[in-house]
Amino acid sequence: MTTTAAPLDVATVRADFPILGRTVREGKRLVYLDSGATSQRPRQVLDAERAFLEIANAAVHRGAHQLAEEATDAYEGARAKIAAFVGVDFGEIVFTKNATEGVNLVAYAMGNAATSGPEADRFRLGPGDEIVVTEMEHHANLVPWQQLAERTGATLRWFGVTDEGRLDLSDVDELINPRTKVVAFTHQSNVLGTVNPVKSIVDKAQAVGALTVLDACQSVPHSKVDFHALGVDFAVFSGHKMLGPSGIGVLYGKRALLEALPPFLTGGSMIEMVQMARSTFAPPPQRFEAGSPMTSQAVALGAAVDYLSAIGMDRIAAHEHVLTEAALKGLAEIPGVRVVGPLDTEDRGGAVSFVVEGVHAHDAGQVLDSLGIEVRVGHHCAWPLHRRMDAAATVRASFYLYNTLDEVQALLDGVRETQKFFGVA
Amino acid sequence: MTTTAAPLDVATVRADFPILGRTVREGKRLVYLDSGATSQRPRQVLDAERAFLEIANAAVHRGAHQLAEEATDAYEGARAKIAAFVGVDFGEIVFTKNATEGVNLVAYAMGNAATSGPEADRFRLGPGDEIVVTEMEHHANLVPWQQLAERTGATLRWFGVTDEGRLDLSDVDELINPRTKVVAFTHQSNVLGTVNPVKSIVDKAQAVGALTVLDACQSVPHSKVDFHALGVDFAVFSGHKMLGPSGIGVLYGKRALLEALPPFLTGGSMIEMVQMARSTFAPPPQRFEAGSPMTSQAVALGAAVDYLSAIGMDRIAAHEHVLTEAALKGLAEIPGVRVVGPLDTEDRGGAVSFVVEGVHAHDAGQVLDSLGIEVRVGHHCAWPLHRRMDAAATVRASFYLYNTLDEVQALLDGVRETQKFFGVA
Amino acid sequence: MQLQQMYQEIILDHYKNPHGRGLRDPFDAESHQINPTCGDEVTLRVKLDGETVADVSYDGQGCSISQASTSVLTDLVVGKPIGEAFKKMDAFVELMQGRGQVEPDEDVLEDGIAFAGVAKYPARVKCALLGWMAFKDAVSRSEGAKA
Amino acid sequence: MQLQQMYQEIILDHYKNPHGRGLRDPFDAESHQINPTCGDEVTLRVKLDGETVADVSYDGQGCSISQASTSVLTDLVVGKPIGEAFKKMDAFVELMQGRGQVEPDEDVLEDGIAFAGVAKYPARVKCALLGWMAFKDAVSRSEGAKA
Ligand SMILES: Cc1ncc(COP(=O)(O)O)c(C=O)c1O
Ligand SMILES: Cc1ncc(COP(=O)(O)O)c(C=O)c1O
Repeated sequence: MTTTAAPLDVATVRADFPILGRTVREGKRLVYLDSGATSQRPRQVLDAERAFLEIANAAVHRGAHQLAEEATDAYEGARAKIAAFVGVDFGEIVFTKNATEGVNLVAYAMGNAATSGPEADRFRLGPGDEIVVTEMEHHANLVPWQQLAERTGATLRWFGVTDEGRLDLSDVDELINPRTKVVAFTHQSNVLGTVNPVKSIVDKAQAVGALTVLDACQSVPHSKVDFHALGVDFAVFSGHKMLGPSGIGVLYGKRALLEALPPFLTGGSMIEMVQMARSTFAPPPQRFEAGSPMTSQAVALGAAVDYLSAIGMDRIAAHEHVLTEAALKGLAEIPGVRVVGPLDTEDRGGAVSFVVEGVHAHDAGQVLDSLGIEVRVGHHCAWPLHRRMDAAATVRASFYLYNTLDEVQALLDGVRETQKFFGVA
Repeated sequence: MTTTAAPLDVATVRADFPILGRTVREGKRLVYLDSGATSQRPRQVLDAERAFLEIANAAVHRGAHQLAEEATDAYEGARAKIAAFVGVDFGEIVFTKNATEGVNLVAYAMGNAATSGPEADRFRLGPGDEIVVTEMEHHANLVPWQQLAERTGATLRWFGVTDEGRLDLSDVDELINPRTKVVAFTHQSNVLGTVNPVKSIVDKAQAVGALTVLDACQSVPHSKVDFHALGVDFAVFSGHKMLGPSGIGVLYGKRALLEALPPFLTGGSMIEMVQMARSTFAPPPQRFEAGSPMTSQAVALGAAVDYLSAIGMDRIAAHEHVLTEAALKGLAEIPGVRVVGPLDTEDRGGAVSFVVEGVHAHDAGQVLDSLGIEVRVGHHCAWPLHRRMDAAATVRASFYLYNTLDEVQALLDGVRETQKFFGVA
Repeated sequence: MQLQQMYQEIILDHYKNPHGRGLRDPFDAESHQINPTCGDEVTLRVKLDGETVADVSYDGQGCSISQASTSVLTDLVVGKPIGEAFKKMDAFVELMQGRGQVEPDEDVLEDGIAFAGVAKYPARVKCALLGWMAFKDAVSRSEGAKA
Repeated sequence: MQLQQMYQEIILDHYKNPHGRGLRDPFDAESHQINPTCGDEVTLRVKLDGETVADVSYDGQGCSISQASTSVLTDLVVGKPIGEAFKKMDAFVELMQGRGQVEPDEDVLEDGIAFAGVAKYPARVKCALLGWMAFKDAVSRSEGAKA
């Protein structure tokens, strides 16, 4: 990938992130390589949230006073920004507490179609219907579908993964068939880094009338993503992985689908009319935002989107590309290290997972941590994928806009140090 | 109610809340009387959240590095504080995004008992079973039960409300009967202020083997509440109504019940073991916290609980008692004003809702807003209750520890001004 | 004072003495609209005569803004061709959603220009539009019934 | 360096040369335990002889800490009365959950005292306890089977 924009000025970026100045374990400089789990927050995002709370905090949508007006404007203004950031319309964005809730929302709402009117027919599932996922899904985009299958009697099926860590599409025409009701898959694997061919899967699904649900948790924070261009029906991502707060996620849904989708969580703010015995529901997005929302968190996520946009998603992607390439090259040069996932940077994001032969991931992570290098160890909520790749657990380094080539070098040195410590090299 | 502790020093308290220093509408001093909808946040809570984000932010429970350790300690430390605050054990506290999610969690998990093992038998519902609520519920504790009834075929029944705004318990022995599976009711009405006799309802429910779910949204922020002493099976409350952040709520469940309750949201962090075809689940509270949690929000809610505890819930309750008494007395002296709810302060909290005869609540709210007085107008997410009380909409003033008698006076003056403006007095 | 800007005399007059209020027969279609935040409701009937709005009758409960704007509505649309009525509706909606930045045209909106101040209060915009939503819905129903 | 404090020689020795490893017959009960965050697992069998732990055999995969602590476990409990074995377990659990504040008793825990440094790393405590949880579970199953 090439880009004509000037490269990212990492030093300037880093200065925006207070936490990157701290040390860990006996004064080691913090090398944070765990942004795939959660990212850090720049001052601009922290300041925006605090300013909102010190000036305009109030219950949104429910109040008629000035604070409530200002709070509602800030909240809905954030929705508009976030919608534009992923190329969709204002009313197609639903705020959830995290991406996991977003997937559950779609799965449960489909289950609720059983007791809804004819407008919800296309969401109805039962015995004989099929739900398709992949073997590289995060548990968040797997377990809710297992449960939906269990509740409705539908059958769960899945795409396999090749030895190289790519989706095995050889049986796509068998897997996506007229019985298929939903195809739920990840845009970018949080373990392998693999970027999946969204458009071609969506085309296959559309051809048989199946809905598509995209897990965009690892793509939206790291590159320019346009859900309208991708053509997916639903997509989810999380604020905390893109410089925003914890406690807020986003569900995108095509307008016509959201309009027909039955509610999931019910309560205040999502109703049209309530009587003791029954209720009717508001149009989307309100229908899917029951209770007091994540007000300041939405505002802060809006600020995160501003921050990312000001730098430019293309420059961020290009920067991560350089880091990923250096990490893959460096790890390839260390004997006894096996990278789990594509070895080149083609259609590949910046999650680099690996096994140090003879050293358990937990132990490797401990040595790295003692050097100040914060990576994630385990199955990264993708246990079936780890079984498939024949790794009980892996070490994962994941990069973001504030990481440097120096930090990649620190990781590589740390891996050698790990081998030395455990006497395997 | 009497208390021997020194009264609250409101001026000192107010200085902790930055937003209270602002003005609204052409320079009017802000009189914030909408804490029943959402409270404001003291500097101490804002600082605690920011410090966490600048020092120890990381994914909790999933990481082995130092940041992850510190973040996990902060998150679980907050759980311990909050558990102690409401008199329960550490493992009995589940974090949700708001109270609404908490009620939905219990309702959906009960629905999921249909496809769970025998340990979930006591949660199973079907035709012939009854769910009991009350006519004074917030939509959050009504609509989820309507929906559960619709999904399972169970019957929804409810307690009425007297003209005085008290729960009508005359038919309690008919309503709570051997067919009753759940009794869901509010501790303190967000409209009437009424405090319900929890213990006696719990006793009746226990006698027939029904579960109890308490909506403690309006009680926990304003008085000392001990769920173990009350004997309820489940209870919910929200962070944003008790000086904490939006985006975090709490579900309390008796340990043995949480252990038997099927999961609701599924995904990462709530599993024990995941295979492609099926999964098993972690013990509580993790089983009910799918996905990346509201980390900094939990930390901030812990700080809110510290702040409230340092002042003392008894002193806060006593302070609000004084304000409520003054408001009730003052409103009673204005001809053409009808208070909806108990007219005395016996078993009554600080939500004071009223109708100004001849002036719609929206219009009254607008006049008050023009004077800087921020109240809530509408049905306050309790539409059936408003129908019962023969009010299309009411004006609600709700008090908290930072409100003053001066502000109550401003409200009373504002109501007279409203009457003058619309020519009804 | 801001309050007077919002509650123009015209609005208070229409509120106290609403025009065309009460449900009347005959009618082609009826619409019932609710404002879910405050429970305000309006039931509105439309009688068309070819392409002309022959009568609009309504009943409901609500704040001064919603009641007055429905009263103004009847003045604006009764006796007008549907196309012209919808143009007035579009102009009124544009005014209300303009946050106080839209300059109303008195030739089109007549008494409706009094609502310019209301547009500065986003929480009240729904009130001002309640009757208009009912009108739009009722016309489309009566056209649907005829088609 | 902190790392050496955690990975005491004793731990690395047990990891490289585990004691009593492998699943053996006969046994009274078996327990399978998983660490859900990393997928580590242990299968552990217990053979009781009256009130005495006659044999413990196990297999599994995991990090040095989980493997070494299970190896130490067999040294500590095999041949001991159940009551004494459980006392050792309690002492080990207390040590591991003590955040580095608990002083271990070498008379009770023998090689187990090497895990004192691990207790400072909360994310690793589960690893150190994995085999012990399996032991506890297997004993209660075999007692249950006999009762
Ligand atoms: C009595 C009562 N129950 C439930 C709720 C819902 O709380 P939340 O919106 O935080 O979920 C509220 C507040 O809105 C309330 O006052
Ligand atoms: C690919 C992927 N999907 C889903 C999730 C779940 O996101 P969250 O935990 O924010 O709900 C994550 C991150 O944990 C992820 O990396």
